[in-house]
Amino acid sequence: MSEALASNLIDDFAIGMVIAGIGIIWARSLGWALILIGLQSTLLAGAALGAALATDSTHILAGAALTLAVKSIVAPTVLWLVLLRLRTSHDVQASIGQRTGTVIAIAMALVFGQSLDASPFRTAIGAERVLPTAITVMTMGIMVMVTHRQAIIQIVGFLMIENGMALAALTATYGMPLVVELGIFLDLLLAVFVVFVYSGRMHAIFGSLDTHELRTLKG
Amino acid sequence: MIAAAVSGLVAAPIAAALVIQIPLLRRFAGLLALLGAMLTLISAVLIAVEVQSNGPQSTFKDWIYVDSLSVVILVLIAVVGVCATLNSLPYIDEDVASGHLRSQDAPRYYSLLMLFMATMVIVPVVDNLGIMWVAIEATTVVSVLLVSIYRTGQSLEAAWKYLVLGSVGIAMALFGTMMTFYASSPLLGEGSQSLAWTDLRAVAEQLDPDVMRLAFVFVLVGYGTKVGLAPMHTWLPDAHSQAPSPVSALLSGVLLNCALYAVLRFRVLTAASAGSDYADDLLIAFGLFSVGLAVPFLVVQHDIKRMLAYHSVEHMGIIALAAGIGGPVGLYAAMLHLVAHSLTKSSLFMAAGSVVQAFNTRSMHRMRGVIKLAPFSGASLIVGALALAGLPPFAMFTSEYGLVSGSFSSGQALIGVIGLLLIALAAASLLYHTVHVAYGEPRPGKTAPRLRGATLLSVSIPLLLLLLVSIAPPAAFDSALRDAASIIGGSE
Amino acid sequence: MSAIVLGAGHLIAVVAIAPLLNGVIRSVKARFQQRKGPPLLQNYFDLAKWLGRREQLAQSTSYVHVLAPFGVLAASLAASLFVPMFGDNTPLTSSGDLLVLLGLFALARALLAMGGMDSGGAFGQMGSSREMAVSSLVEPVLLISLVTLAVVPGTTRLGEIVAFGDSDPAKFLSVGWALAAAAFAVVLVAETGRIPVDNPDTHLELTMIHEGMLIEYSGRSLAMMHLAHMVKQVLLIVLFANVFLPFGLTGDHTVANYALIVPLIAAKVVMVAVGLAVAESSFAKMRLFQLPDLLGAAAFVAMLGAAVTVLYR
Amino acid sequence: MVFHVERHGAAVVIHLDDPWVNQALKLALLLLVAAPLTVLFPFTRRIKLIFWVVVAASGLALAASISIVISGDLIEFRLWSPSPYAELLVSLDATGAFFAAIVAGVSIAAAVFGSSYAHHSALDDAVLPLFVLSMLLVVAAGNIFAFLFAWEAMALTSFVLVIGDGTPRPRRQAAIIYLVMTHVSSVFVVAAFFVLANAAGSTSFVDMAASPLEGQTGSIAFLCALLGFGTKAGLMPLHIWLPRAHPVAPSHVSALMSAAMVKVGLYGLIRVSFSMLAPGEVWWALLLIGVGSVSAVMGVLYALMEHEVKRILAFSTVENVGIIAIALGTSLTFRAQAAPSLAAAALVAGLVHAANHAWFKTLLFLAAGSVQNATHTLSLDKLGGLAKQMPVTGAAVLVGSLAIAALPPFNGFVGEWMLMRSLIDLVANEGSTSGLAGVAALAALALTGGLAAACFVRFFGIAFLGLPRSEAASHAVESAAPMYGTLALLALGCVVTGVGGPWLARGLGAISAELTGASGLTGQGDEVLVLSSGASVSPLIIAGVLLLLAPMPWLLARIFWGANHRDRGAIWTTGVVHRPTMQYSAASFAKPIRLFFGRLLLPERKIEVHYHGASPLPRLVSYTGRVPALFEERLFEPARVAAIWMASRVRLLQAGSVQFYLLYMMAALLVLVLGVAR
Repeated sequence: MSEALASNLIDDFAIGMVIAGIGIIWARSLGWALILIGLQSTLLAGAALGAALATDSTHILAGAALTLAVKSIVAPTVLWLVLLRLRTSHDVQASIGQRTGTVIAIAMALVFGQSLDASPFRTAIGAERVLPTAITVMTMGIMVMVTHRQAIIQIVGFLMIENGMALAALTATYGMPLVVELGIFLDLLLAVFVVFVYSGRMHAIFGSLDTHELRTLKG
Repeated sequence: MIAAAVSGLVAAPIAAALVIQIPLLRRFAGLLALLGAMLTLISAVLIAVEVQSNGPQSTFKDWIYVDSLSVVILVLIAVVGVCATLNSLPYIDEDVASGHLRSQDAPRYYSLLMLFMATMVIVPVVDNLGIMWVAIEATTVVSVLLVSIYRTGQSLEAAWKYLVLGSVGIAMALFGTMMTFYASSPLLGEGSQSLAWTDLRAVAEQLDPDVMRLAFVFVLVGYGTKVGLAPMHTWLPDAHSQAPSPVSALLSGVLLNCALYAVLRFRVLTAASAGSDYADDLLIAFGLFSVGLAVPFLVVQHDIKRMLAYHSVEHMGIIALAAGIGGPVGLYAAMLHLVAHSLTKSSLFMAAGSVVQAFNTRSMHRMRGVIKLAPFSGASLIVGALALAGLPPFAMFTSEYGLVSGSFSSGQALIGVIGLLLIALAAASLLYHTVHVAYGEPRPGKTAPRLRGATLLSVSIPLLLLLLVSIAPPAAFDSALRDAASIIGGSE
Repeated sequence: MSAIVLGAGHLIAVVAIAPLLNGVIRSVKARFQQRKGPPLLQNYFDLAKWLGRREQLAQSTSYVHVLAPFGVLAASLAASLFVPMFGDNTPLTSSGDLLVLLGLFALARALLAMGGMDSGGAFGQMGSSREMAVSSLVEPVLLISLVTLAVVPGTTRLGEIVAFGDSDPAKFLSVGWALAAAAFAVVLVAETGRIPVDNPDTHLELTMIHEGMLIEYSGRSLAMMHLAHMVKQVLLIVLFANVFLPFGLTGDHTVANYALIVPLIAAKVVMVAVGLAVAESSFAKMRLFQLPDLLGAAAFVAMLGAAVTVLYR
Repeated sequence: MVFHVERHGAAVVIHLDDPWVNQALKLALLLLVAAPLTVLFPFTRRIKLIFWVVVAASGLALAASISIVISGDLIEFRLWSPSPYAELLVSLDATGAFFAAIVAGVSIAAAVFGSSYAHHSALDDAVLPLFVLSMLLVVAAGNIFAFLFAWEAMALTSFVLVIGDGTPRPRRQAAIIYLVMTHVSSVFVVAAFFVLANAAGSTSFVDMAASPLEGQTGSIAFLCALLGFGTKAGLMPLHIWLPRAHPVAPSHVSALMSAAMVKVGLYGLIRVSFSMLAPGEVWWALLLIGVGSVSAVMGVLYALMEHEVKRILAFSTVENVGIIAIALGTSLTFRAQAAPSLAAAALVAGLVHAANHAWFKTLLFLAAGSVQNATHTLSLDKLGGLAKQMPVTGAAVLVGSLAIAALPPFNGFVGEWMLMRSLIDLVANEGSTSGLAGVAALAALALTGGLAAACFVRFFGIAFLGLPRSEAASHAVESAAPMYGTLALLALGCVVTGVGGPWLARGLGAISAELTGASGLTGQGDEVLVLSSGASVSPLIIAGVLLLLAPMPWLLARIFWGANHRDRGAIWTTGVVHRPTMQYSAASFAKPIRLFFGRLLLPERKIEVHYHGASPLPRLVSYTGRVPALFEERLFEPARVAAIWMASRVRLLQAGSVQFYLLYMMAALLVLVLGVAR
């Protein structure tokens, strides 16, 4: 397809990822959050696909496939399994309210869109807005980790950060070398596995997944 | 030759980790682990000899690149690794006996220990910064499992924080790495060579400075989290205090070095492309802040392992400070301090570990008169503390002297003096606590724990090595440090 | 040679005069108190009597008690060699100055106090304690007041100070001089162990300082101690008479000249002594713990004198 | 990459063609390094070989340094270099050699005494030579690294000696306070040296002396040096560690610390302010004079308030350091006023007093040790009458007390005479500010003299005169030969250096030439000490006169009244039976002074009267009085509390919530990113 079309495609996917991120912050049920992160990852894969088609480079294609496999299928599923296994409440516990969070998220999206100029990132395919978008997604992920309390949704936030970076990598820098990509996904899998183990233990010890239980080590 | 050594380096611990899981061999887990660690050490030494005699080496189609900087880090990992494994034998037995550790967890512990070592030794020998990132992230995942080996709430908490903060931080580092790739790919193409240190180093001057600046920021914050630079250090005291003491020794002694190693590599690239002042100012800022922030936590501290952990924060800050001050003296001092800190801190953690087991508490208020009850542990605590406080004849005195003299000769006198003042305060509080622990009147009815040979060896070997490099540093050691310093300095 | 003669002269004179001068003061006081008082020469009789007596020691005393009187007397006598008694020259000009003089006084005092403490009786120790406390306040005043005189001529040798003062009274007599003299006068009272600081005529434990230290002494030791005390007294008086009022003292060292000078000195000394007696009889004994006010005032005056001399030299 | 030092291994090789001074010094250093090995073997430990090794080494060092002090030439050799930018360079000039001589001399006495002194462990024995070695290395240091290395080693070894086995608690506390204060203070030493080195462009002391620093940076260097070295020397208010740490160590170590180590601190001050700083502002000097005066007066006052022998001695060390500081300040004032010969005189005064203080402070601390051996207590109120049971010790302490009270003809007097004379010159010299300072310092010095006399009359009178105040004291016996032999020799030294003062002072000509470029003395080689201002004194003649006059009364009385008859009787106590408890106690002796100086000491007293039920007669009246340690309670304690409070506030950052930790990380990232994006 034509580069212009590809770049528009990437832009749209990126915007979609931001909206998904806002959705995650808005979401009040862990289930929804998991679905939305899966969606976001799929959008990322789409963006990757776009980049791959635009530059017909195979390893971005592989990256897109891995993203689809690991981030939008495996990771959400594992976390879903945790929820099922532990039968805890699916309500999101956040330290700031639904609306405030969303407003802040949107504000962040706008601020970053402007403040952080993309000058050093003249991407090969001219998707100018992509890097600010990527950083916005990352920051939203951090926001989720900071404001939300359950272990599960913190991991969701972490996945958002990963998505943001992957977006930046894919579009801005042709993606990483394949070996590195493989390593990254391997680590991601391991991390998710560790989370799977820990959330089990955490529930066993504290009877919930609320990370506010984890505040005994001080000073 | 070098290929064989490197493959031995990585293969030995992994093999050990696997063999340990064979049902019949589980009860020899400790010894097998020790064997694996020994083999690692041997290969590390072989590599070191090779590099020091014939200069930097690359192999495996240039995926592996070893120079003096790598060698310093590598040998430290191997030595401390052996000592920690040796120290684990009595430590884990004791824990199993006292019921702190489930007996079926012991083999798991040793396997994880070996994997941990494997992931760590990969870091300094790979040529590709991307793979290096993967290895460092892997160290996080593995060591997290080691931290939570006791299935208590607190160890879980520490592990969780370590995992979350470590992963987020490392993600930042990944972003920085991507930017480096972005900056280099126009010059080197999209292949893996665009993240290969050797190739990057060659074209470093042509990398886009704006991108490299941004990249270095992300790398510094990202790897800085693993280094334990304030304010990203918050996971460190928890993890280091909750982990089994041998693991604490590894975490504090060498894992921090691995992350710092990554930062230093990136510093070279950034300095080459965007001018050294930029990177150095950031290092100085973080270093000074880390030293300063550690002080209040050291002044008021009850948990001996947390105290040691905060000292790791402080000393990583010192190394960053020295590296940032730069110049031949500053960089040499940084390397010397790095070595001295690894040896001292690992020995201290293992000594503290035996004391903690003997008194069954980590609170220094309930830990008195160690030198009367357990003379060896008490004495090594005191010696380690004096070394850590930078008193002669120990090497940290020389390195801190180098820091100040470097700061003056590079026109950053005030930074040097402020740094030294903070260091002195930290050291003073360390001495204050340690002296009370070692010399106080022991609680009535406390009985002397029996000293295991393995503990004695594992605690005293690093101290003896420290004395060696402090008083009569071998020529090879000196030249290795010089080369490492010149590598960080950016002059090949 | 002449130094030895002069030195001998100093020693003989001071030993000979000291009891008499003390007698003078006592009888003047007696007059003021409407008493007849002892004869002028009473002190000589006392000394002779004590020298003849057997000596009584407490069991607990050590050699310090026995040797102290020799040291005290020797120090006081040695001090006399640094005081310009006859005119503007001292026997040991090059080997000492006012600092040595004060040092010797301090030596005598320290030995006296140690002797007083040796027996282990509370009175002696009380006397020593008070003596040392008072002297620690007195010494700065002595020093500063004498230094004030030394600043302008730029020498610390008392003889040269006298010579300077006599040759150039205009320079010598300054505000600083007046203040120093006043301070020194106060110290004179304190150092010679008189009312309002001490009371030489009583053995009432609440009041006594000097007598307390001597309480265990008897026989020859007591004689030496008393003599030393009187020597010190006469030296201080002579110091005041000659150094603060150094007029008509210079001249070549001929017998004729001495024949002129000595009576003048004698007159001044007696005047000072009488003044001392008058002062003593016109005050009441102070409580020990009010002394800092008196001596502190003296110290202040002395410092003021020195400061004035420094600022308006 | 280039370093300014090329690394070389240990290089203490004794070449036979070296001058003997080098050889002696190197041999001494080697002996001291090797000495600790002798505690490893039972036999050598039993014969206390280590002490005799220390004696031998110190003897060599003493001989070498004395010859350097006289000849005034400089010896230099490299010891060792642990890293490319640092080497231990030994270079000993007259100034350093003078202090090396003090250190060596004191350590000879301490070692001989220590060999038969019971209050110390094998570890103490092993560390002693290293302590001596580090002190020698400090004064022999030729560059900043060597100095700091030895300086910190000195702190470390003395800490080990002070803490011993860490019990009882006060000992531990003292050791910790000492370690912490000295460690923090050394930062200022480092700063001072590097400021100077930065200006001189070299870290070698010779080069730094070649281009002395002046002006604003000079003031910074001076203040840093004052803080750093003042702590080690025990100048108020940085002294608080000293009266805690010195007394708790074994007596021979106390002697080393009090008589030698504080001098090493003063050496640093001299080295910086005389040879590395150009003649600078007058206010440096006046500041030093002020600090010295405060230390002298308050030091001796606190000494008077103490009841424990070694604490009295420690506070008197503060006093004497203050006196030396006054001398240095006076010399610096003259230096700033470009009056080199007067400066030289004042400097020599300070040095002479430093040497003499080494004599009598060693004597007194060692005597305290033998008293402790004999009576197992050091509290004045449990002692008494020791002059009879321990005649040699008693006589030695008597001499030492007279000497430390600066009474003629003992050695304390010479230095104070020169100092007072210099101050009088300062008053007579032009410059009204310095003149007034001189007057104040004179008054302070005179006050100090009087109080010191009181203090040591009390010390000797309570402990050695009167009646024993406890069982232990009444059964005391004279200590072993090496111990009282040392004391006797030291007492002799106090007399000899007293009457030999002129020769000693003239012997320091090389130093005053080195540091002030002039000689303060114009005397020829006879017994009269003549200052350049013309003033003169002759302790020898004074001593002769005293010796001549002392027996006179005895002689005359014997001639005219015949032999003296003494008989012993009871003490006169108004008739009641005398008991030792009737004696004045240490507290009651000091009471008048406590009241006279109440405004400075702020003493506190509490009197409780307990009655039998309703009866008006008191059953028991309890009196408790204490003199607060002002600087500790009004300055350091509040500072400590404030620091702890602030620390505990900062610790709230680590509140345990991972969300907050993430925020910190992001804050850091955000600040940097936005900082870069600009």
